[in-house]
Amino acid sequence: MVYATDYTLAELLVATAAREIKDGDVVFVGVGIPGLGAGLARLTHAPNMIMAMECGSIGSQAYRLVLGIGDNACVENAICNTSLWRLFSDQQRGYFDVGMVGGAQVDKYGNLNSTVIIDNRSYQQPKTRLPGSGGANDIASSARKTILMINMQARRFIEKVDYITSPGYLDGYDARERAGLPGGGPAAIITDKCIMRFCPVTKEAYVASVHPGVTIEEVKSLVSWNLKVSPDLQKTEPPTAEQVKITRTLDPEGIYLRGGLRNLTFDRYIEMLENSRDVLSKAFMKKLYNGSADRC
Amino acid sequence: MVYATDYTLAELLVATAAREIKDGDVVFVGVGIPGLGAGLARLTHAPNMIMAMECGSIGSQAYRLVLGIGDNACVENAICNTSLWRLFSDQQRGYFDVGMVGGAQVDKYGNLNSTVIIDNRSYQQPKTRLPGSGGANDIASSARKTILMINMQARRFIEKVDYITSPGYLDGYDARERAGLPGGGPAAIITDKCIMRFCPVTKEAYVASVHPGVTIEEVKSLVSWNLKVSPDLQKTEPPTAEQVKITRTLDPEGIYLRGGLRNLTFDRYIEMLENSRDVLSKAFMKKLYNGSADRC
Amino acid sequence: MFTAPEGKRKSADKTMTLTEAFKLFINNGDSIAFSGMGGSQCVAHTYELIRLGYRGMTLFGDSPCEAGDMLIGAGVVNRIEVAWCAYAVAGLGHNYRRAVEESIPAKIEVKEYSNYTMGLRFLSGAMNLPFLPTKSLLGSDLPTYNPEIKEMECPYTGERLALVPAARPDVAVVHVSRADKRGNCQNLGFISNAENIGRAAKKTIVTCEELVSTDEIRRNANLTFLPEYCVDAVVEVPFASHPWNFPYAYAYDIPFHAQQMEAYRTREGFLNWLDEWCFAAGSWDGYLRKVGWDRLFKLQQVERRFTLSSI
Amino acid sequence: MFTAPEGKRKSADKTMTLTEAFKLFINNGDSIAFSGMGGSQCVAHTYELIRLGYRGMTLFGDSPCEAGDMLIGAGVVNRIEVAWCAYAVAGLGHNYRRAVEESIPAKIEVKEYSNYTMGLRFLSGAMNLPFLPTKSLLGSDLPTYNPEIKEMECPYTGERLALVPAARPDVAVVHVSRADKRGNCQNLGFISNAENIGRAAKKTIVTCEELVSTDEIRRNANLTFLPEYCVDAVVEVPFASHPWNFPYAYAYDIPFHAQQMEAYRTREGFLNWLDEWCFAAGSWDGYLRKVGWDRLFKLQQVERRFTLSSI
Repeated sequence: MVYATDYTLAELLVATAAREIKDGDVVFVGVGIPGLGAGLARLTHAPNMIMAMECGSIGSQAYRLVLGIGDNACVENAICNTSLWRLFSDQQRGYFDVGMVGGAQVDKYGNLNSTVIIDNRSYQQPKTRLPGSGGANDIASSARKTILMINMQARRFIEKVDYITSPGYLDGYDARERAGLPGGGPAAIITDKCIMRFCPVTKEAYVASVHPGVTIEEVKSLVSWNLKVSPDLQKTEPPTAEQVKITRTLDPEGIYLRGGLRNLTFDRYIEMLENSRDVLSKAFMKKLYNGSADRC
Repeated sequence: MVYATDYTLAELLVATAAREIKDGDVVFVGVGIPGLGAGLARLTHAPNMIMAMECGSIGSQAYRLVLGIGDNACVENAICNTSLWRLFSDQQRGYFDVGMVGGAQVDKYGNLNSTVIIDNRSYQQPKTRLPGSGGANDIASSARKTILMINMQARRFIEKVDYITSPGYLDGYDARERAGLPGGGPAAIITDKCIMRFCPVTKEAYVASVHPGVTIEEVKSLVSWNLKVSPDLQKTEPPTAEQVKITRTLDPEGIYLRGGLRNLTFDRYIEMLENSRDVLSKAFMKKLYNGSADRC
Repeated sequence: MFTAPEGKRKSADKTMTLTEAFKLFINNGDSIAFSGMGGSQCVAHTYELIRLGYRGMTLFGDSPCEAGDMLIGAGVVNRIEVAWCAYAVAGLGHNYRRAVEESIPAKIEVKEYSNYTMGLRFLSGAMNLPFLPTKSLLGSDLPTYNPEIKEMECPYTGERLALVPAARPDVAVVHVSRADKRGNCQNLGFISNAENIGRAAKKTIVTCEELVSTDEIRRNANLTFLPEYCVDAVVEVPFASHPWNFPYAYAYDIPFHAQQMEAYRTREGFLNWLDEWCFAAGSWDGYLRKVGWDRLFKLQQVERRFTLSSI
Repeated sequence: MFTAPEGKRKSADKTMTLTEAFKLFINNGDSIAFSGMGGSQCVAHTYELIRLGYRGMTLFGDSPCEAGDMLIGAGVVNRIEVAWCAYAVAGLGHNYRRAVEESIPAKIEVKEYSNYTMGLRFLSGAMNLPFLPTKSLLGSDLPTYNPEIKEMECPYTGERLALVPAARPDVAVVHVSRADKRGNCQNLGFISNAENIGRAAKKTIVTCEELVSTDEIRRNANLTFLPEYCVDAVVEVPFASHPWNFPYAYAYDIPFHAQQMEAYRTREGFLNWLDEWCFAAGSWDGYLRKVGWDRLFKLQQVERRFTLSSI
């Protein structure tokens, strides 16, 4: 395993997200960094992974960057195109191993808020109206495990979120089970500074590893509660050279990796799609025919 | 309109069933005489009729006799192949205009039994175990109107059926509505002797017409309650020559019309299918292109 | 409380023989459900279950024919939750009748629903919900004799609703037009309750008329009604529904079926049939050889003349 | 009590223009729902509603983008029942934010659900059931602020369930890959909630990328997710989802969308956009001409390179 020496924080996060996925997992995928993580996993250690997208598409094999949860990339070479209700019912049935969820606020039990920042105002007329749950509540309720992705700021990591959009462990201990939620709850919070995991008993988040160059003091300063730290604190594993290379292939214009949407011209975009078709179809063929996945 | 002079009782019943169907109706169709009725309607006055079959097929245009509710004839040239639950949900939603139901016993409120003849024994160990509801209960519950088909015998037309498999008007008056049933209930009972309809207020069955050659006394003798008769009693309209001709084309071996299954050899059967493919596809083309249905 | 059941077996190649699949995933005493409705019946599967000598099983079904009547007659099943059991145009379910009326070969327990509400029970299981409401069954005698059908007043509208409990069979046996080795299933023609039976069950055995490549599945992804994560085993079993029809594959062999039904009128007739067509034939291949490949080919060929599908 | 609503309009030719369909079936104050999820958004339809000056509408949606944010900004909709509203990768829903945070252009009423439970609400309406149960929403704050989400104890298992009420919009607007004149609808690619929105609504307007013959529908009957009896009107509207993608038809025009989102950051920017792209353009054809057919053709052509479908 050759670790990359030259990589960005975004590329580290993509690799970290990818590592939460096992080969064969059914993964409820969104877009952005988690989506890239899923794409990366698919082209490295998890060739048999199945991506489920909210629009109702299952098992796509897209030769391009996924630009939305109902992008054509989601149906590209899919094994099944179905309805939203059916896809989410399959998740409620327990068929989805991993779900990736984000939010604007998180608390120590992994409850997420992506609905409203109330901030001394009201739910009806809040300080900031966020987009809302979308499928996040459902993923957090029913996926076998969820991976939360959120950047660290003291106003984001708070004792009690303004609104629980996506349930984590609620008040900790067995509160989640008592509420009747079928899914396993959060397995990790991947942040821009560290990875947190959850105590199996109290269900409180603790720091499991800090990213290269980040101190535990910095992490603690960005959390508004007294954050627990693993006695066996690790350094987050950096991405491998292969992971970085593939990540850049997946997002050649840096739309997610470098916020590159604003400067994307139509011609560059069409060119990106056409190149990507050729480059990624080759990458898939190589992986699928020479790699560990059975091609049947 | 030229009425047939030479026709069987079965052919009369087929024509009578066909007349209950309006052009454009969505009809929940079974097999046998009612199925032939639907097929006849489709090739005469109701070219835009849509047949729904329990297996999940909608709008078939079969160039052969339908030999089961999941026969290939049900999917032949269908407009939609779907699931059983979806088809029945569409019925519960109110999309199906007509449903045809049969049974072994019926009472004066059109409640049907196709489950058990108890006859002084028990539900668990009855005199005769019948096949059961199948989709009949659902059709009777939710179709906008149902047409019941049952042959007359005093032990079949009884005051109270042993078991209500398919609800008619229950105890009459508004009992059906109070039970919460969404469909309109029975519109007619087509028997081998007469057609009964239902009083709009009491919901009790009365004789609306007797078939050619049948007396009202004979009808009354075959019913174990004091059967009401319309003051305006009609003679059942005989089939037209065209109806009889088409009916015979639909069932050339008389499988339903003459109980012709028992003597059907494999070779005659294959030959029947092949002929029927040619004859019926021509009949459909003639109807659809020259008749009243838009072909788009 | 019911927690989400474990996912199905994960493998890029789930193919095996029918016997292997049954031995691996079906135990005596299990509850089982089959796909099909009229056509597409699981006939090969019924014969195999009988041949392997299973006992004490519970059948969840909508309107089973062979999979109801024959399994009862052979003593495999002693408890059924169904809407209907017979052979439709071909004949009555004499084994079912003998079991209920005369306890031959044994007493069976019967819980009755309608086709729709059995469909809802499978849907409910597929959705991991303990029940679903419906407007069927109200006012009828099905709830009178089946205490598992409950009624409730809607908390939103006050209207009356019947409730039916989820069906979650131990094993589902689903026969489809085509599947790949991973278990992605596609049908040409109706789906019956297959999509929900396959999801609701703890273990799901898929058989297909034709095994195809995953690329072929991907070319028509809108046809996939059961994705691989619902499936444990895949077996290619052509003509698995004979004498029934299978859409876009072969026509109904109703003359054969009529003959079979004639035999089933008596208990001896049925047992002789089993001896000859199930046990002596030894396997589904043996059955098909006995039916005759020329006859099967004719059923296939005549079906092709009716086919419009461009897929 | 809710009784089964009337069936839809019956006709062998339901085709008309978008303006005709809207004027015929949509009234001020109606509730409305649109198909699509990310891609396949009903964009042409959103512009047309705004152009026709509808007011006082309620939107039922899962995760509407244009059909949520623009209708709020244009003052068409003053009440929404949704799971989410923004433009995903392209940007935030500034009109939605302005309405909630600052009552610009007007106060709106919001009832929140999740994507799945909005899907269940449409399914529930499609099934003519007053509610459906789910295991989503439990433990979260969605029920805290939305009293229409009820909880119940399962009468079979005792487990906790959340209930959501049926959504039965006055009008559904469903955009599909192809349809015939009668209203039989087929999609290549995902279905989102279209199959249930189209069934649940009292009136259903279908638009399609391509009008096809009924024979073409019959050739692939397994693709039909909405049969004609659910449909009142059929309109052919190619590129109706631009700038969004439509599966197997055209790629996402994300550079266009990014530009549009930039304009929407301010209220003036949004109103200028409407003036230019909605009112001055005069019709969806006008909008497409303004986008440029060469650009649209490129989006279509690049999509073809990714396509495997054999249909």
